[in-house]
Amino acid sequence: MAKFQSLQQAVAENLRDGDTVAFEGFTHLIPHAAAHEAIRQGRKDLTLIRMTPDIIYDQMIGMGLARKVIFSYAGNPGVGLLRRMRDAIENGWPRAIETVEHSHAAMANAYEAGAAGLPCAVFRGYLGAGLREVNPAIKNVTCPFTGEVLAAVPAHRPDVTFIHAQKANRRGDVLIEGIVGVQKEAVLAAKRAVVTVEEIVDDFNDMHPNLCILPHWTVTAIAHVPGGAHPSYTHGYYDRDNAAYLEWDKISADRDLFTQWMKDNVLAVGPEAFAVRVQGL
Amino acid sequence: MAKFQSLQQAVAENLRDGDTVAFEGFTHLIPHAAAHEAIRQGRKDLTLIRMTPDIIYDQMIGMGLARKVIFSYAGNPGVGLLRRMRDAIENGWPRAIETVEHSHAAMANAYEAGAAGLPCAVFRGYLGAGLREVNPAIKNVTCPFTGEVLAAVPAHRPDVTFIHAQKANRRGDVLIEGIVGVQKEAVLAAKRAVVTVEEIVDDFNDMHPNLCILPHWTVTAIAHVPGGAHPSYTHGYYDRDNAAYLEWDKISADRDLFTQWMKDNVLAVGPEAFAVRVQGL
Amino acid sequence: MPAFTPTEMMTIAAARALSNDDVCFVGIGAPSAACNVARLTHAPDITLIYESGTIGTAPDVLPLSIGDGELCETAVTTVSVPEMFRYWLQGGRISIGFLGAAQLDRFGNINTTVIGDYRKPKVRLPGGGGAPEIATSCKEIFITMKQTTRGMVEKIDFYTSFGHGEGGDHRQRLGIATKGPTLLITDLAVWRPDRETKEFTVVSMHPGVTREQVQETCGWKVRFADKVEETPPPTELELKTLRDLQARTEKAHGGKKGA
Amino acid sequence: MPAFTPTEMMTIAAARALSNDDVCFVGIGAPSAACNVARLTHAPDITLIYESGTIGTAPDVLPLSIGDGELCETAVTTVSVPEMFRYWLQGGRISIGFLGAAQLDRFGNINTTVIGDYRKPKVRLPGGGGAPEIATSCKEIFITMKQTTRGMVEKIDFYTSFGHGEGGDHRQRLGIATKGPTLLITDLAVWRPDRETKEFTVVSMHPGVTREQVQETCGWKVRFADKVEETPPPTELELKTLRDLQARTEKAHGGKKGA
Repeated sequence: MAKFQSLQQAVAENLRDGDTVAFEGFTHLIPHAAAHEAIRQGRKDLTLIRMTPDIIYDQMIGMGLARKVIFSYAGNPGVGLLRRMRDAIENGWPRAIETVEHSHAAMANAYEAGAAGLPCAVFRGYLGAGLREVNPAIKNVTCPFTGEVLAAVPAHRPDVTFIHAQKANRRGDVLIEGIVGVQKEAVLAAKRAVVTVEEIVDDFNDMHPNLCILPHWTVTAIAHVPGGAHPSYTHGYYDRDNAAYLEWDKISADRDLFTQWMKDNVLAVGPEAFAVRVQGL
Repeated sequence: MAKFQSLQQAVAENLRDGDTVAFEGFTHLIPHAAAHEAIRQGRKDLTLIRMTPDIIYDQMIGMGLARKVIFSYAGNPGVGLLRRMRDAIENGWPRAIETVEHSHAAMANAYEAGAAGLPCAVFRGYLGAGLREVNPAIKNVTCPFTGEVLAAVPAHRPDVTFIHAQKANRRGDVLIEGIVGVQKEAVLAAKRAVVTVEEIVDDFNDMHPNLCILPHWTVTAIAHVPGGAHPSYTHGYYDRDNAAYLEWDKISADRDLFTQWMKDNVLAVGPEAFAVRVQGL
Repeated sequence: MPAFTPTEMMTIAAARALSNDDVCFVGIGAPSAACNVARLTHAPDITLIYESGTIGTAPDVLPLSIGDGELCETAVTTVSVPEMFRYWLQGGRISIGFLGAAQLDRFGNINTTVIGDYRKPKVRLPGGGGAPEIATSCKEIFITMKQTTRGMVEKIDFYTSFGHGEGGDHRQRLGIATKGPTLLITDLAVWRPDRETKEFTVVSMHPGVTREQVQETCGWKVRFADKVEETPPPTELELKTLRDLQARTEKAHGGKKGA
Repeated sequence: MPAFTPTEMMTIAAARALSNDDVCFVGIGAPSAACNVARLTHAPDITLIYESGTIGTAPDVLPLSIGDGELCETAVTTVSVPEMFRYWLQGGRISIGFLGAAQLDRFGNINTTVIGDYRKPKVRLPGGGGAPEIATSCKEIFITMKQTTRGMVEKIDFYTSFGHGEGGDHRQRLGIATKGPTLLITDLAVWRPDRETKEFTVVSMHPGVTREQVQETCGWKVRFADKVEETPPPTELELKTLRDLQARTEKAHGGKKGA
């Protein structure tokens, strides 16, 4: 049953050192505010799952929260590389991290299998791909009817998943609209789920019957954080802050600049800062 | 690319003797008009796939179109048994039929696997169930990570799928709303797909981005048949004709009564009859 | 105490077994009536799910089919049938699966497939539908049916859905992690499985019912708990809620008819 | 003929390869520009799909990321990412997958994962994203990139996505049913795989380009077709369409900035 909490409480109660955690969002609805709160609370030894680790994982890795990253595309979308993640992989700064690399198809299927309560995902994938040789978590199953050899990967089962969504109603049901990504699967695959929302409304009456809604009993905690996806965007609320993604390329290029930026823009502020950041977007 | 045709043309061009065919609809949106057209055109030796064969398959079986039925629940919903299907199974009238019986979970997963281009569906099912012993199409795969033994069934790949939907736009995109059932999967799993619709509109602009829409290039033919789901219902257009389902229990109880009813209500009329039948519902 | 029928007592006793926090996978017929009476009395926040994909539905009248339009119109959300079986049922999100039965044995194994031999059935029944996986994926299973010697039998003709098999730890031996049948509510009594043998045992009889009546309408030798309670009779509110619901249902489904 | 840059010629030559009936899985960058120029010129009904789940999208400006809001706002429908990869890509519904490359070899194998050793990379690149399955599930693959000896190499450091492997029937030997790379468009030339060896072969050079330039900017010994055509230069319309699109894009993305 969904609890309405401050983001501080929700993160404190649901994210523990050593947890396997997914902060999901596919370009759209990336839970930046929740990731910043995790950084402020100084969680350690996290295993981070995400199809597209971008700025938030670059920041968490750069601040030393991560022990391991499971991913399929590590880039600053539309801009370039993730410089903090590279620094950790190439030079072990601020600490060495283990990486488990998959394709998007494998990651999406692994979330789907987790949501479906299966131990593994079965799909047609990795044919001729190099990841097969470097990722021991990629195995095969054979179709008992055709003999076709299919790829299998372990289902994702995060201890906790964080997402950002448009709306919650007073009962705690959550609405996700637009590019919905893998968020529904990431929530249903997880033991606990924390959702930051732009808005809390009385009810979802008169909504179309087939929208992407998470019933309140699938969500652990809801925090009201307007602008919580910035510099990502929230369909129907504010646009993507493309300039911030370009800036990140410079900020993340230098360790000291990065450290100072995190002090000023993450450690020294709180979730309420996000509402201000999306003004004019 | 979707072709707009009369139902007669669409059935004539897309359904052949000996085809494996799905007329899908989960209580809602059952394609009665399309099934009646198939009966009028006297197709033979069909393999009928459906989770819930109800009146339409009772009618097709009773008229001798079916060689084989693949199903998971053969009942007159809310009323009782399918008497024509029983007569075929128990007494071979008008012809003997082969049955392949699954659970709903297996059938739904088999459509999903067909839509996903996989040779088989893998799920946790049939534990301790008797169908395992009587259906050789139920096999196992073992999870390469946990060793758990999961159920596997062949993917459904109909030669043609027939569904009924609310709307098509002029380009041939199709909208399904309300209880969407397995229709999207049944269409994407099939080689050809024929859709009857209540209404043809100019475009789908200003619709919510996450609705259940089949793009025109996934549909073979579209026929405009108002009331085409009767006595099933179409969400937003007309209610279920519960009385007709109750009547069917009597009509289907007697071979002669059945034969006469089919003559009068199916063979002697055309698709246009359906618009009249839903008046007042 | 108001007059009531055995069927009303059955439905109301079943309704009482459900709580506000339950997520219930509802079968048509008696289960559906019980679940909605619970929702309209002591469990207003219970989540009712029908296999048509309707999640958190609150129908004003009882659906005639698991896919009636009102289930969708009153639901929190309606998902596709593959999603229903993958994410919601197989995903382990359902606390209680509520099943009826054509044939039931003392270990809660259910047959709704055939009477007689599967290949040459005396009677071909509708079949299992969602039951095989409901019986193993839901955290626990409630069963409700009227007692008859034809329905409650020594040996069922077909294992449509698995209860406790031959009893004892049979479920665990098959690698089934869920509890299986934990409650049987008939028109005469409330039954619970014995902790060891898992055989259904009468723990409570409805007002005025005798042990003889329970045995006469059951095809196996009935086991009674050391202490058999009397089921509290329906309250005015429970009875009124059930009868109003059925009246509304009658009216709604009797109503419109196509041309 | 109007003045144009090699990059403009590359994008326009790529756009010309697409038709109205294509269902195209679009990567960001050059592929996205080419696909949208095609849509805005000779292929108005082409279906563009981005892996974020947007199907049949028609953006007015080029997206900066595969999940920009405008892709959803202009799409026929937007589905979940698992559905995108299961029903639409793996389901075999995509006619053309359009990829860029950091490293490419003569057989259309692509590396976007690492420069150097995978365990101790000289440069850790973003990785494959959807490419491993795009390369094997789409009916055919088009590749577009600017020629450099660092990009077009004798041997790639990592097989992010499989092209024709070692050439010949290597795909069939791995049980891959799709055609794989059938077209390479660079800023200097148009390449097609040899029917037998599957090695990319120059079939057309852009106006003013010499064989020497093509060879100097390619890391492997270039094979030229017996008859090498000259790529028709961009038309006024093609050039205007591309430049207007890029101007709109510049304006849109340069624009707003958060507080």
